[in-house]
Amino acid sequence: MPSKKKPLGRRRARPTAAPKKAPVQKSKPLVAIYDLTDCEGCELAFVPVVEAVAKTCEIVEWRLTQEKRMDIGDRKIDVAFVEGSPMSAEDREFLGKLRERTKVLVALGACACIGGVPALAGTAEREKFMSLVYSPEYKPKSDTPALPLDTVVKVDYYLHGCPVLPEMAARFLEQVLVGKAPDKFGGYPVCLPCKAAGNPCLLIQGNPCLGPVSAGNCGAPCPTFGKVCYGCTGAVKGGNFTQMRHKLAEILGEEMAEAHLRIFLKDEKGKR
Amino acid sequence: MNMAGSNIDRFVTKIEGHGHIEADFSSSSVKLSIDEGERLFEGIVVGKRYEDVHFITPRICGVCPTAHNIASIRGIEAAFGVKPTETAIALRKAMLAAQIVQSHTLHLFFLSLPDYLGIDSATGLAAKNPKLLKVALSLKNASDALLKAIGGRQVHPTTTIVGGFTRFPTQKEVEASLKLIARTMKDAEAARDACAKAVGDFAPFHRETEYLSLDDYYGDSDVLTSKGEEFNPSDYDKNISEAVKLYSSAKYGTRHEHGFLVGAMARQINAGRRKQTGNTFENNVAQGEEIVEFLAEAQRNLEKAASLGLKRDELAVEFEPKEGVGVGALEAPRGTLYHKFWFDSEGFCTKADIITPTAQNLTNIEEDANAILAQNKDKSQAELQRLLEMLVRAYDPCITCSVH
Amino acid sequence: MLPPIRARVEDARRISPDVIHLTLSPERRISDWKPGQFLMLSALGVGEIPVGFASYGKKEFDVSVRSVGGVSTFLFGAKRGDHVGVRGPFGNGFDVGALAGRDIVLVTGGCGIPPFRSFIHYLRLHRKEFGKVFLIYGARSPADLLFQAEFPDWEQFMHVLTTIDKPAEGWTGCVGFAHTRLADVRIDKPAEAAAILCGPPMMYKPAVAALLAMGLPAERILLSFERRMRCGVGVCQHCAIDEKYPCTDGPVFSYKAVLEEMPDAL
Amino acid sequence: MEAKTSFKASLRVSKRDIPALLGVLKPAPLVPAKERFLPYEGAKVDFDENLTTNSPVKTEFMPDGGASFRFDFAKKRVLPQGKEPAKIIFGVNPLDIRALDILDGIFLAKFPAYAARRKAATVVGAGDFGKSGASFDLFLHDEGLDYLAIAGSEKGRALLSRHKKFFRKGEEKTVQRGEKPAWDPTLKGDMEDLRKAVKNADPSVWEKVATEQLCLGCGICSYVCPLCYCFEVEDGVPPGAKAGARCSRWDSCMLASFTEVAGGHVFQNALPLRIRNWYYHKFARATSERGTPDCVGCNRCFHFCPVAINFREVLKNAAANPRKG
Ligand SMILES: Cc1cc2nc3c(=O)[nH]c(=O)nc-3n(C[C@H](O)[C@H](O)[C@H](O)COP(=O)(O)OP(=O)(O)OC[C@H]3O[C@@H](n4cnc5c(N)ncnc54)[C@H](O)[C@@H]3O)c2cc1C
Ligand code: SF4
Ligand code: SF4
Ligand code: SF4
Repeated sequence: MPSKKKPLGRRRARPTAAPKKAPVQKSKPLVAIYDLTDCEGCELAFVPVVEAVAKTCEIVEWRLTQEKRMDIGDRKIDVAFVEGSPMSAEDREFLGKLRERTKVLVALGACACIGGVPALAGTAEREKFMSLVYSPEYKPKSDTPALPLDTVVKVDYYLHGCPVLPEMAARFLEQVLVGKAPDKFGGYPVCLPCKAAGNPCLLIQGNPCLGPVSAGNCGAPCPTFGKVCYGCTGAVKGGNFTQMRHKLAEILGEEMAEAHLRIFLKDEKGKR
Repeated sequence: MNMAGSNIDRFVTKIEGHGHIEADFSSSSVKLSIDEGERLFEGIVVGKRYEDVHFITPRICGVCPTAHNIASIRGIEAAFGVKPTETAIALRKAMLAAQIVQSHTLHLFFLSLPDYLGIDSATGLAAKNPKLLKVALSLKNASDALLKAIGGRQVHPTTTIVGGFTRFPTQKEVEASLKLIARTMKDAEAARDACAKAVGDFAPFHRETEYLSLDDYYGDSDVLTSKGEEFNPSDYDKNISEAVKLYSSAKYGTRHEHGFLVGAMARQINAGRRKQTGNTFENNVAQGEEIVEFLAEAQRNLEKAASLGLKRDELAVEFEPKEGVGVGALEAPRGTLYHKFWFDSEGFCTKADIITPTAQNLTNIEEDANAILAQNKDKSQAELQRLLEMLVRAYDPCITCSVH
Repeated sequence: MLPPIRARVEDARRISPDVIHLTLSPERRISDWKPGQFLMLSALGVGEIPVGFASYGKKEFDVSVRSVGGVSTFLFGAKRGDHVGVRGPFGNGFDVGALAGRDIVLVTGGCGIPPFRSFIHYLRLHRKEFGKVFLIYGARSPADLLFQAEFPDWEQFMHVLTTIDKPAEGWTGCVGFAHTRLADVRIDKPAEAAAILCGPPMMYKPAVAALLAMGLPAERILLSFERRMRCGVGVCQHCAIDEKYPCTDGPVFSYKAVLEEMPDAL
Repeated sequence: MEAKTSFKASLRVSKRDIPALLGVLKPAPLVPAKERFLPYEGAKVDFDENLTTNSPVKTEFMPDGGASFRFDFAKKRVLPQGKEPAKIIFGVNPLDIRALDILDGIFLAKFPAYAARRKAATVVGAGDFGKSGASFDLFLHDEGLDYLAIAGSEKGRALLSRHKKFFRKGEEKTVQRGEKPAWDPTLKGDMEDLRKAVKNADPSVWEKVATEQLCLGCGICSYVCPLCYCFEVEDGVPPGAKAGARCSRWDSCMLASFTEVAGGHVFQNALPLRIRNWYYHKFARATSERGTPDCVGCNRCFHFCPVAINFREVLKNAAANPRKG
């Protein structure tokens, strides 16, 4: 009984949504690179990347290479990479403003993603260390520990690594520039490239390797060269931290195992 | 920008890290203030096992991580009494040399040379002198490749451990590296000549100071001073002091209550390869020359390592951690770097002291800046500001290092 | 993995805020496909994804792609005259032979409708072979109901029952998840009827329960599975469920087969 | 390669001469068992039959990140399949050769890049011929001080005749390669029983691996297995380059990302489910597809597992604990 009269759902004359043609983009996408408190290793790793994609985008701000800021008018920045951790009111204000004029904000490197090595000093430790390192009258420039960017502003993508791997950064930049949503890093652990390289396993030899819970996008340089992985490329998706802790505790003892995990990794609960 | 209600000018300089100059042009006094957040590495390493210490300290600086890495390792080795094999030492030296080439290249081409050539940035360099940019990139690529071949990664090495290495490069890799060096040598020479030409006779001021450097860049020697003194690097704390300044998150090195200079120029002066003229801008010429010297040094050490056979059983020597104190000193790209660690009997770090070249130079930079103002009274404020910025850059200060 | 065949985008229309409808003509003819089969659609340099045929015919065909991730977002920006790669057809599709003569209930939600459009095209050509046909279609919001413009045409020969998840302004139709509209389906002999489901993972359990309650037999409740797929030819193992490969043995399975051979699949 | 099981061979090479042979082979051979040869001097040349290397033989034919085909990115055209460089893989253990039999069956027809790599390679097996599969060009059957050289293909015969001086003629022998899978499931009964055991195992079997046996979910057991061949597809275009390749990356069903679909739903999010899938693939799905499990018993998965999970024990446990109810 095909009923023609009574529509069973509401119909609506349907304009075929959205403009038919996206406006042709004449100018190149604008890319900017900033740094906060950090070691600048990621920026360095970025030099060859930028060189490779220089033709497809315009680098508008990069303090390391420019004396004067370029005037980009009120155009928005398409992709901003921020390296390092905010540690002061000034930093936080800068990030807030940057967020407003940036389409895609990327945390570049371990410091920006999770606070990096400097974040190993928390608020309590900082007070203690501060008096060790500086004089009692000294007033710190920083008012927080090294914070991940996303404690201050919304971050669109995370490019982990200490330092970030040029190949990884290149692929990422290339993808955002073509309009492809970039790969999500951290789908497979360091053990994958490690085994693809045919390495003997350090864990089996009794060394505290974090390969099983760390993202393998780095390509496993450390285990390949016989050094344990510290997980500087971030945690692998669904990493089994409970078991990793057990295994590490066998090797290092419980307390040290925790400390070892903390150097570069946030665990499954986002705790560092 | 002129701060409201004061006659102090603050301007930001293009350097590695965050810092700015505060100049009071009316009274000719200049302060260099470092704004980077305190990172407290000397605290962070406390309580860490020795093998984590030298993985953590390179994160002080991404521009000279190898220097920090090796300095830490040498400090730890001194504390435990470890003597690595000859091959390991040769390879470490090659890494350090490559690090110096890499760091100098970045500094000269990205930061300093554009000053002399009157352009704003490295991108400007691409437009104005693409040949020179090619030279820069070739040197950067070569030093990256060397560091990667020996250290496993170009930033933050991973093969180096206390006692030696986890892996030696293969004979093939060494041969490839040597070929690469041979190919790059003419670019190094071009870089050196470009520096000499760019700086030319630029000498807006002269001021006498003391120059400090290790006799041997790997640190197996005394520290020499241009005043003819010598001291053992492990006595650094008796010979140089670090002062906390309330306006800066970095400490300021002094000796006999005055500033002193470390770095390329100091190394060359103490080695008798450069005359003392008191013109700090010559540091950039010295850096250019060092690019050639250290590329050759990397070559010599790689050849030596290869001739020793890169034997697996010489990778690393065995040792037991023990209670002790050790100082590791070496010539980092920007000057003498000291790492001192205290360990307990199980190899856990109980205390650390790190003195970076930039921190040592800070007092001298301020003294030079004041001299520039005093010796250039006829110049406009804008010109003076420019001179001051160039001066700071000529030192190649690494702010990240100085605030560790 | 064989390389894809190059295909030209003959038409590209955005048919909802996040779905693009492409008409593709491959440079080399691909084998005939059945409704419910799928192909691997790729953009060279970007990646490859499985999508269902959204039309039925010979040389040219349609696909509808929802922008959800890497490849689909890139394809969402495709324009007429662009080139993409196609590989297929893959999978078993709906067994139109076995469905002949029966009343059929199609249940879909979200971006599960494209294969049904292919079936509807087939139905139009072979209308006499089937009994009553109902399309139950749930979407997040009115704007997400794909192919609305074609509903009047479809309603000439079948029933279209729509619903949206949450009340929305200007929407006077049904509100609720897709399976709730099964109550409006009137079939004379449910035991002889068949149903096909294609939609988001969470739709299957309640919809199957409702169909069983209506009296449809498990062997004629067909489920089209969406799984991660990389090769389309039963090698890469991503889609495998127990001993079955949705890409070669599926993606369409009867509920009976699911119960017997992959009990944990839902 | 010849599918027959009985071979005649008369040429022998002394173990002492292997290093010299390796030195003259062209192209320079890949020696998966290199660790055991080094240094090349000396008479001690030994191939461990069960476990010669960390790397399974799939590494050569389905390498991590290997290109399936290349394309011109700008013109959006697939480029013709190039020629693969010739290589000699020397000292492949017999179980890996058996694994190659299975891999060939899966990939040769469906994967032109695999076929091209296979075609360009010369596989020289070594060890106990009785355990070997058929996918070798030359096999060096261990006979104490000597190897008996068994040619399995034209390529193998050509290699023998090119390097005549290393091989001396002895009396002709007939040797049998293993017909039945050499794999020993340590269970009574055959592959079909094993399949049923895995299918019917109680979920607690897999949970036990995850919790009591501390499985890390790292996937090492997949990477090192010659018959774990699941892959992820990734397009690689170096920045600024005009050409790129569609590459297959290794993957593992032990990883959470393996069954993730758009929108973030993960079908096998719990580790015990992923462990189950690993066993299911090898011992149930593969057996129902081809009659043999995707396992040759090389033991690598056990040997390289950081927490030493022994698959044989798990299988025994599965057989002993059928699903309740
Ligand atoms: C048989 C079948 C038919 C499909 N038909 C359609 C259709 O007609 N229209 C439509 O819009 N979508 C359809 N899908 C879903 C579509 O394949 C996914 O939305 C798409 O793969 C997402 O890929 P991505 O790269 O954009 O997303 P990402 O999130 O970046 O995904 C990463 C990768 O995971 C894989 N993946 C993610 N989600 C899925 C998924 N659901 N199925 C398979 N692989 C996945 C993809 O290969 C993808 O490259 C179908 C899926 C299957 C299995
Ligand atoms: S060495 Fe580390 S990364 Fe490599 S397999 Fe073992 S645990 Fe994994
Ligand atoms: S192996 Fe580990 S420590 Fe090394 S680069 Fe990768 S994630 Fe970082
Ligand atoms: S023993 Fe383990 S590694 Fe070897 S084939 Fe079987 S499952 Fe794979």
